[in-house]
This record gives sequence, structure tokens and C-alpha cells, in this order.
Amino acid sequence: MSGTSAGGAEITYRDAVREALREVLQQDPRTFLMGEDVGRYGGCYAVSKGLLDEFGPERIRDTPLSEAGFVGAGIGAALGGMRPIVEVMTVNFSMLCLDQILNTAATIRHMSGGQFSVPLVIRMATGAGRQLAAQHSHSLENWYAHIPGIRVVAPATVTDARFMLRTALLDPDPVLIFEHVMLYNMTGSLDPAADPVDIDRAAVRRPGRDVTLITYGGSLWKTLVAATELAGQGIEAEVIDLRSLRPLDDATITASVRRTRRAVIVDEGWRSGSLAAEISARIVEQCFWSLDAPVGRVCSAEVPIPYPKHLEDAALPQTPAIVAAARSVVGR
Amino acid sequence: MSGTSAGGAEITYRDAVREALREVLQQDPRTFLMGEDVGRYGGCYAVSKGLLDEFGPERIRDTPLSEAGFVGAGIGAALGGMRPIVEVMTVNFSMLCLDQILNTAATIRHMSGGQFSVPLVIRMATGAGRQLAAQHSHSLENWYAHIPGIRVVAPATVTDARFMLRTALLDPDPVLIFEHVMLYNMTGSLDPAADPVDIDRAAVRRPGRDVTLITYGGSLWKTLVAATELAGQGIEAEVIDLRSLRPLDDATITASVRRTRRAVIVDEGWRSGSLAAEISARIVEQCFWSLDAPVGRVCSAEVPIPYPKHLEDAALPQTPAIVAAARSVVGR
Amino acid sequence: MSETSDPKVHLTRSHVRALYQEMLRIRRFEEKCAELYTQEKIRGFLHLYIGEEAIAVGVMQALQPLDAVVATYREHGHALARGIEMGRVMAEMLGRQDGCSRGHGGSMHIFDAATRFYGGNAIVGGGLPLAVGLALADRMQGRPQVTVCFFGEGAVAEGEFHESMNLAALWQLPVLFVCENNLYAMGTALAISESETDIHRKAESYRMPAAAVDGMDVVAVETAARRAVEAIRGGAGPVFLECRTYRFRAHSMFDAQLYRSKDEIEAWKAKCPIEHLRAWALQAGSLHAEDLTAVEADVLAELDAAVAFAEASPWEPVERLLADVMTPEAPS
Amino acid sequence: MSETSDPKVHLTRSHVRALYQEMLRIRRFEEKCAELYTQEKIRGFLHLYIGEEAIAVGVMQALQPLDAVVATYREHGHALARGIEMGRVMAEMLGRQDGCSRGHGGSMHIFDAATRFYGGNAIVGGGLPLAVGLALADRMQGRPQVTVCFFGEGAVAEGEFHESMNLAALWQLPVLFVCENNLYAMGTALAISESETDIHRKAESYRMPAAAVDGMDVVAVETAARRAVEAIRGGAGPVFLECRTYRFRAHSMFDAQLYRSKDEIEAWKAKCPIEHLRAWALQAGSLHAEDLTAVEADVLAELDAAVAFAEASPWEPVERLLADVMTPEAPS
Ligand SMILES: Cc1ncc(C[n+]2csc(CCOP(=O)(O)OP(=O)(O)O)c2C)c(N)n1
Ligand SMILES: Cc1ncc(C[n+]2csc(CCOP(=O)(O)OP(=O)(O)O)c2C)c(N)n1
Ligand SMILES: [Mg+2]
Ligand SMILES: [Mg+2]
Repeated sequence: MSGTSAGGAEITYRDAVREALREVLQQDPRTFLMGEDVGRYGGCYAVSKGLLDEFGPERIRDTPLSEAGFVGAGIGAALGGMRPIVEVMTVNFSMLCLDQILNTAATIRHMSGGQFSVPLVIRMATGAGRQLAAQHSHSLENWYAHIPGIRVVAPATVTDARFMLRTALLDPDPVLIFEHVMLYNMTGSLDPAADPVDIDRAAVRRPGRDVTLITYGGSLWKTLVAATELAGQGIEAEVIDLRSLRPLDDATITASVRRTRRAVIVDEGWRSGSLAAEISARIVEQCFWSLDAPVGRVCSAEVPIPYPKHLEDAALPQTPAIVAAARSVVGR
Repeated sequence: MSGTSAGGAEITYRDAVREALREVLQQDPRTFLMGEDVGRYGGCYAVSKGLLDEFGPERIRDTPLSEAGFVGAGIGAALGGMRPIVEVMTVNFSMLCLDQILNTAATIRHMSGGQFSVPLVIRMATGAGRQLAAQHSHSLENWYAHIPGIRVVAPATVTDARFMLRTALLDPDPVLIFEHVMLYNMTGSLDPAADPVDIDRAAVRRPGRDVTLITYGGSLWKTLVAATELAGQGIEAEVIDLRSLRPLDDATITASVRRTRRAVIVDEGWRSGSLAAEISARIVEQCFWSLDAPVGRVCSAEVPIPYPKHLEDAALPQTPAIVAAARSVVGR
Repeated sequence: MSETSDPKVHLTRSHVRALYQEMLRIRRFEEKCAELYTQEKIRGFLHLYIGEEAIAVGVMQALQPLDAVVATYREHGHALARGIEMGRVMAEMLGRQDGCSRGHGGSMHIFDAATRFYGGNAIVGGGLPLAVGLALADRMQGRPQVTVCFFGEGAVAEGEFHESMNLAALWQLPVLFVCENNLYAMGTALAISESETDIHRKAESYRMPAAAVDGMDVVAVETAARRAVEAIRGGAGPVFLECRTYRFRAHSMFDAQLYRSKDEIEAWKAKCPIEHLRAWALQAGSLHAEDLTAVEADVLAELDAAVAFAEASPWEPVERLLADVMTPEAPS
Repeated sequence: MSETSDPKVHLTRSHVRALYQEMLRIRRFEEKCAELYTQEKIRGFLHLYIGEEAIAVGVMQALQPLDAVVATYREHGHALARGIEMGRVMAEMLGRQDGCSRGHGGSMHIFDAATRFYGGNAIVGGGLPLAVGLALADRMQGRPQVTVCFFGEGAVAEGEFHESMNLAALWQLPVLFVCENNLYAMGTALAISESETDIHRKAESYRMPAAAVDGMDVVAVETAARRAVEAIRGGAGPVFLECRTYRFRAHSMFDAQLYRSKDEIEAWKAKCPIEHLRAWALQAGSLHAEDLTAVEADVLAELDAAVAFAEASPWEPVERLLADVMTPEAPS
């Protein structure tokens, strides 16, 4: 997999996240990274390797296994004037701190009548593909994208991995960054024009006129492969990378769908209640009269993700299913 | 508000839930009720008042404030041959036990290759309307309805409150029952024909030909009022009470929408990522060619629910908004 | 009244008067709240602190203006003792725009940036991680401040308590944990919620210094709090204070108090912290009868003004429903 | 080897041989797993127990067939020592249909109904509430069974640990909590995760009897476990056992072990529980050289057969992807 955009420097997604962390840690003394094994171990996915030596244990802060405790502490530290970056190893574990995110981080600004903001960034690994089975493989971005009071982004390219963090830290409200586990090893070239990046807008990663494929995170690359395949079959697919899952960039989506008149959403979440459902509902609300076919969804099968490769593959959205869904809405 | 169906005995929703509990406790010695203040206090919403005296503290088990602990203990007890009914006071607090529900209760059957089932019932209060503000008022049924491996139901009538529990307890898999806080004081008449009830099927609560209004739980009654109002304006709305949120009863929904060709979903959850989005997406997938208008959604405003009555009212789906949405899809 | 050898508590006439007045302010304020509740001017959950005033008042004496406070849903007393204007607190109770949280939160969600009062948290245990983070921010920024965190003995059973205690002790953070042990969590007596009922002994398992103090004795509380805060400010790490107390009223306005006896309530009422201080002060000659009359008059005047201010305050306009969900000046 | 005064541990030749053989089975099994991992026949996360075998083997000696076991993601040793066939465990590692979880779970999710082996839980701390519930079910049904719950010292920081300890102690449930203190949670040393590093002392704060034992000494573990299980079965309530041990290998197959020194690892390897027992048994004359050779041969034969069985086992057909999400015979 290669996340190449323009002709910038080649870098892995993992290194791009690390460079982003280094930069903000160097530039803003209020910033620190906190989470399980971010320091001495170097990060569960080796993202923060080397940062402990550079910034010391106060700012690269290893925590006990206390997700609610340290995420809550991140909220408190943000209220106290710091700019914490909290890492939750995997979205499945974030169930243990969801109370703090929903009931405090997302809510305190409203509850306090606008007195307190929570300038906190939470990074989480998400997604399947590494055969980690039923408790380490889910994609629950949709749940977070449901919560008023927070912002949710999903960098799919090395450029977004490299530059979204800085913008997220400038945000006075909590920002959740979802990093798909299958992207860390991906190499791509940094877009030199991307800095500073907005984190609000979707990006058209491939223009096309026949159908709009809407996706984000790890599924972007499968979708681009599908688009290439479709092109070989005479179908020009436009591929939208949502980038921001909350708020959703309706303008980019509707502009494209009004033009292509057909849409398929590719989302690694379980189908029922997926983010894809929300996008489908919005497309219907906003583009109904332009639609020439029902909106398609390619999502994960509704099963805790199984361990064996063939079953894991079967559970997740794959290129052939995307191609098939696109062909089906295009009608050829 | 009155939840009247056929001409059975008058009962409040609260008493209906209590009678359901009494019945299963009497009939099955493996059954017990566990949760915060279910015993000596009589239940946060007075649902279990009197049961401690009748069944004793082992079976009406007051727990410490340890949501993860006692929900997890409920899962373990179910695995160990009991039929626990666990009460979580309010859906907001269930964030604290979501790990146990998602990562264990819903998953263990699959992870174990089908060896272990979890015959557990979890009851939760949900919803707003009592001016309980930003940490006690949410409707997160959509999150639970997203989880493979569990069943989610929402009794909206006294009959369902009375009879769904028994069926839920017969289920070998976890069943979550959501009770809307505004329903407890509602009086209705028990449908004598409803016993035993299925918990899979949606119910048409009002037939109509012009538009299908799809809802569940606390919003059913507002929707029925809206339907009456619409009838006064010459629009005959069919009202579907979903009853089961997972699985969704596609057959009932699509049969209705194919007939009325128009649909509005009323859902107290926040709009983005709501259960309404899923239903809208399904309708588009299954009835696109029958639709004469975009599918409408009436949901809660995306704000932690505010305390003052006028703002709480403004945040929630209300009858005028339902009427307006129905008129808009009907085009008059 | 306990004698104190601590030089920091000077029982001057003016100090004794202040302690008395502060407690009386809370008492009269809450009695008025109960009245306004029956008039339906206050709605939602209302948790009165009556009987426990010595704790908030005693502890607040030990704080500096820049110290931080985290409290629970039973926090009117803390808000008043911390110095938030009574009118603004009352306006919050009524849900008015001049409420300290613009009326968004009501009784359970009092916030005030000026006094670093961070709620007002209705998730039991939810404030503890926040306190850890506030203290972490102070420590990382080299500020000599202390964060005080109030919570009930019921919260001790929550996982968030455990995680927060460990983090604070592990990182030696400047937090004063004040457990208000009023023997009940709603209807659940301490012996039904904790295997170790001697709460302050639990702090030892985190190697955190702890003491139990008579929470009905404002001077004892002040003495213990001053000692603790001095140690914490000196860099000794967190301290745990268990204050033994009792709520004279029901848990909230919906509680029939089936779980405790009238005798028990009467026995504790005989230890009323206000009566207790009055009797001692009169006997010791610190206060005279005319002081008491003057204090009562002051308090009633303040209360009348507060109610008038609150009732005159406008409602938040419905147009502002979504205004405080996100910070307006968010970038991009 | 520790001397034991407990009459229950009879160090007969056959028992010593069995202990030795059980530990060696685990060791050789896992060495083979490491090999199969490099061959990419095992994928995902693989956590080896090498060095810690004395704990699982020692504790299992104290159990009856109907007792229950709850373990973690580092549970191959527990599964084998509990008596699950090696071939079925190996087939699970390979993700095959004859795996004890039909291959759905892999290394981290071993389950077996026949031996009441309830996982296999990859959420740190997630198994503890389950153990409480299993014990509750046994108690409520009047069965004289014990539930053993294994977890690492890292889990002690989790809220679920705290809630479970309190529930078990409060309700005096028949649980043996076995903390495998191997000094690290991934790369986080105990002193970085706990303010109280003497783990078994934490049990005291729940009033739970506790002991620390040399986890490198299988006889010491067996002795302590027998004593504890006897007490628990006799109705004494839960017991906590801290077994002090060390993992000789990396946390998982992705760990560069930056956080600990070679010297430390070597020092602990010198305490190898298998070497230790061998040396003692030879010296004491309990085992002879030819016994050791015979055991080694037995184990290798069993292992070869297990690998052959596993490799011959079919893959679960893709058609069964959704088969074990819900129980098929669900009513209605
Ligand atoms: C996580 C959570 N669970 C349950 C509740 C419901 N609840 C509100 S107050 C309360 C009792 C808390 O008791 P305690 O901590 O002793 O404080 P007190 O009310 O006695 O001051 C309960 C159970 C809640 N608000 N949050
Ligand atoms: C809730 C949760 N947080 C984090 C992880 C990631 N993780 C897996 S194992 C582990 C270390 C656990 O250490 P310990 O409990 O001491 O057990 P050990 O691995 O040493 O046997 C961590 C952090 C997880 N699986 N679950
Ligand atoms: Mg209390
Ligand atoms: Mg460990």
C-alpha cells in the first residue's frame, strides 16, 4: 500500500505521526503525550519510539492501565491550561474511558455555560486486518462521531497523519484522532503544500463522474484500488476521503453526489448503525432528487472480528465488494 | 399521556415492569435482579419497590456503585447458569460498563466458537424530559443497536413493558431493555392477547396510507399525537413502533413504506449517527424505487441536554416538528 | 468543639462568626431551594447538603483563591463556601441566564471559572480523574496550587475512584481528596457497598496519607484540611480526608427514605454542625446572642436578594440552544 | 524447593513427575508456538508464558473438575494445565476448526466448556468481574465450587480490578484471585504503574486475605493454592494470591524489550521453575535422569501429535462467518 500524494518526501505513516508529535512537543511546552507504554516501550505500534529520550518522562508520560483515570486526567490537565495528547491503545479499550469522553470532555463546555473548554487531543488506533480477533479489531469511530461537543478526524494519508495533529491541538475543544492500524507501515510522500491543514473538510482523492465512493481511514486505499479497477471497466469513480467524521463535510459530499448522481459508502464499521448509515441518510436528505440509484454501503459483517485470515478478510470491506457495489448503483 | 391499547386492565408502565419482574422471579429460581438501589431504596424510579420484601436480598441484590463490576458479574452469573436481570440506572452511566457489554457479553459466544451463551437481561432507563440535564438525559440505544451479539428492545406500551421481559429471559443471548423515563408514570391497558409476546417484530400502532412514521420508546406517544393532528389535516399517517432495535424488523418497515411511499423517523437520539440514520439508510436500500420523497428524520438537537424546560423541550423531538416533517415529505 | 493545637486555625471572633455564617448561608439557601422545588421553580434532581455544611465550609478555609475545586451533584454548599455569589447559584438552580452556568446545568452542574470551581458532576466518581488532571497541570506548570476533590463514600466503589487514587499517589500530585462519608449512597448503607467500611484505610493501599475527621465539627474539619493542604502545597503529594457526616434530608426530592430509621436520623440531627458551633461559641464567649441575630439577618437578606436576582434573571433564548456545544472561535 | 507443612501437597514421585511434566508441556508448546509464529502459521498477538509455568501448574493442582477458570490473553499455560487437549489448543493457535474455540479466537481467546475454562480475555482486567459472577452463580445455586481468576499485576491499576475485589469480598464469594506479578505490564515496570508495589497488600483494603508466594516455585504455589482453595470451599470468602514471577520472553512478538536489562532477564532465568524443580527432584531422588528423559519424550510426542492434529484440521468455512454471533435456537 502506498499513500503517495504530491512529490514530497517519502515517509511512513508511523513516522509521520511521530514527526507530528515531535513538532508539537518542541513548539508548545504545554503539550505532553500520555498513555500506556508511550515512553519506555516506545508505543504499542512503535509510534512514539525515541520521544522519551528527547522529551523526558514528564512529557512522554507512561501511565498505568487506567484508561478512565488517565483520559480523565487529560481532561483535567486541559482544563488546567495544558495541551495534553492522550493515547488510547486501541478503540476497544476506549470503552473504559467513554464515560469520561462523553459525560465530561464533550459536555463540560455546555454544562458550564461556555466557561470551560477542553483543549485535549485523544489518539486511538482503530480497525482490523492484523488478525487481532474479537477484542482488538473494531471500528467504533461512528460512536464518537455521534457525540456533540467533540471533533473526530481520521487521517488516511501520511500528509494528514503528519499535519492534522497540529491543527487539532489548536482547537479549543476535544479532538479525537483515529489511526487505522493497517496504515502505520504505509509509505507515502508528504504533500508540501498541506501545511497548515484544515481538519474540517473532506478531500476528493480521485475525481470521477460516474459514482461517488465515500470513505475514510484504512478503507481509503481499498477504495482507490477499487476505483482503478472500475476505471478499467469504464466506470469513473470519484473517491471522497471524509477526513473529518464529526463534523461531516456535507458540502463536499453533496456537490459530488449531485454531479455523479450515485453514491457508495465504504466504512469498516459494522453495517447496522454505521457512520455509513448517517452519510446515506444525509445524502438522501440533501440530494434525493439528484439520485439515480439507492445509496450503497459496503461495511463490515456484523460479527466480532474472527482471528483466521480468511474469516477476517471475509468480515471486512474488500475491493471486490466495493467494485460490485459501485457497479450495482451504476447499473452495469 | 396514556398508553391504551385493547380493553385490558389499567396499569402504569412502572407497575407493568414491576409485575413482569415479580412474575419471572416467582417462576424461575435462576432469576434475580441486581443493581444500584433496586432493593432497600425500591429502585431509582420506584420500579422494584416491594420486591425486596417478597424475594429477599439475595435475589433483589443491591450493588455498590460499580457498574462494570456488577454488569460483568451479571455476565459471569449468566455463564454460570443463572438468569440475571441487571439494572443500570440510566444509560449515561452505562458508559462505565460498556466494555463489559461490548467486549464480553456480546462477544464471548463468537470468541468461544459458540460454546458459551450469555442469557443476561440488562434494563436501563433512557431519555430526557425530566430536566435532568447533560449527564442524565441521553438516548444511546443506537450505540447498543450497533453491537452484534446482543438484542435490544424498547417497550413503549404497558403491554410490552409487562411482557417483553419474560421473552427476553428465555433468550439465550444478552437482551438489553430500554425504558424511557417519561413512560414510568404513563397509564395504559394491558392487551390480554399479548402474552406471550415476541420481541422481534415491529408493531403498526396506527394504520395509515399517506406516510409512515417510524419510532420507538418515549417518542411513540408524541408521534401518535402528531398522527392525530395530521389526520385532522387530511394526512393519514401509519405509525410503526419498532419495539426491537436490534434486530430491526425490515419486513414491517418496508411493507409500510412501499405502500405509503413516504417515511419520517422519530428518534430521541442525537441526529448524527442516530438509529434514525440506520433506518433511513435501510429504507433507501430496500424501497428506493418506491419512495416519492426523501426520508425525513426528527431527532434531538446535537447538544448535551440543557436543564431549563424551554431548552430541553427545544432540544427534543416534539409533536409540531413531527407534523412538519410529515407534511414536508407528503408535500402539503 | 474540638480543641486545636494547630497554629493555623485562629478561633478569633471574626473567624468563628465567619464559619457560622458560611454554614448558615448554605442551610438557609437549601431550605429555600426545597421550598422552591415544591413550587416547581426548581426541577430535575435536587440533592440537599443539609447536615453536611461543616465539611465544605471547613475545607474551603484552607484554600487560596487560585486553588481548584471539584465537587459532585450535591454541591450547592461547596459553591457557596467557595465564594460563588449566592444570586448566581440561585439563578442556576432556576435555570436562568445569570446562573453561574447560564442555567444550562441546574442544581447538579454548578461551574465557575473565577473561583476555579470545576463542577458539579453528576456521574458518581466522575470528578476524581478530573482533579488528578487539574493537579497535574498545576504541577507541570510549576504552580503551587492545590486541587480539592469532594465525593461521597458511595463513589469509593467506582473504578474511577481507584484509578484516580493510584494516579495521584503514583505521581505525587497536589490533590486533597475529601470523602464525605454520610453513610448512605442513595438507599445503600456503607456496609452494603464496601467490604472495608473504614474508608480512610483504603487510602493506605495507595500509600496515601489519610485521616478520618468528625465531619459535624467545622473546626475539626478546618484543622485537618489546613494541615493537609499545607503538606500538599509543600510537595508531600496527595492526602485523603474522610469526613464522617450525615445528610439530614432525603437523597433527593424523590426519596421516601425506606432504608433508614427515624431514630437514626434524629440521633444525627442532634449533632447538627450549626447548632454545635453556636452552642460552643456562645459558651466560649466567641459569639454573643446579638451576633447570631445579626448573622441570621445578614443571611436572610443575602438570600432574599439572591432569590430576587434569580427570579428577575431572563431565560436563555432558545436561539442559543447550540451556542455552547463547541467553542465558537475554533480554527478552520 | 520450599518445604511444605501442608498435608495436602504430597510430593510423591508421581506427583513431582506430573508437576514437572505439566510445566514442560507448556514450555515446549510455547517454544513451538514461537517457531510457528516466525513461520507465519500463527498470527496476531502471541503472548508467551515462558518462565511463569509454575503458577498455572501449581494452582491447577488445587482445583476440582467442576471449578471454573478465568484467564487472560497469556493463557496457553493455563489452558494446558487445566487439561484442555494440546491438539485443540494448538489448532486454536492456528485458527483451525478443531481449535477449542473453532479457531475464532486464536492465541488470546481460548475457551473450553468441558473444563469450565472461560477464556482467554484480551481486555486487561476484563475477566475479573466475570469471575465474580461465576462464583456468585455457584453460591446462589449451592454448588461447592471455586472460581480461579488469573491476571497480571498490570491489571491491578484498572477500575474493573477494584470493583471486582470489592464485590467478591463484600459478598464473600468463592473466588481465588491469582495475580501473576511478573513485574512488567508490557514495558511498564511495576513501580511506574502502582503507588503501592507490594501488590498483595492491596487486598487488605478490601479485607480480603492475601499472601505473596514465590511464583518460580511450583510446590510453593501449589501449597498456597491448596490452602486458599480449601479455605474458599469451606466458605471463607475470596482469597488473593500474589505470585512473584517473570516472563523470560518479550511481552508479545513485537516487543524490542527496551525497558529492561539483559542482566535482569538473566538473573531471573537462573530461577527457571522447570530447572529448579528438576534440580531439586534429582537431588532429593524424587526423579531420576531416566524419568526426565521419559518425560521429555512424552512431551515431544504429545507436541508433535498436537501440531499434526492442528495442521490437519480444516479451516472454518466462510459460510459460518456469522454462525456463532447469536445462539441459533433463539425464541420467536
Ligand atoms: C455512575 C453513577 N451511578 C449511579 C448514579 C446515581 N446516583 C446518584 S447519587 C448516588 C449516590 C451516591 O452516593 P455517595 O457517593 O455516597 O454521595 P451522597 O449522595 O451520599 O452525597 C447514585 C447512586 C450516578 N449519578 N452515577
Ligand atoms: C484495557 C486494556 N488496556 C490495554 C491493553 C493492552 N495490553 C495488553 S497486555 C498489556 C500488559 C498487561 O500487563 P499485566 O497485566 O501485568 O500482564 P502480563 O502481560 O504481564 O502477563 C497491555 C497494556 C489491553 N489489552 N487492555
Ligand atoms: Mg453518601
Ligand atoms: Mg505483568
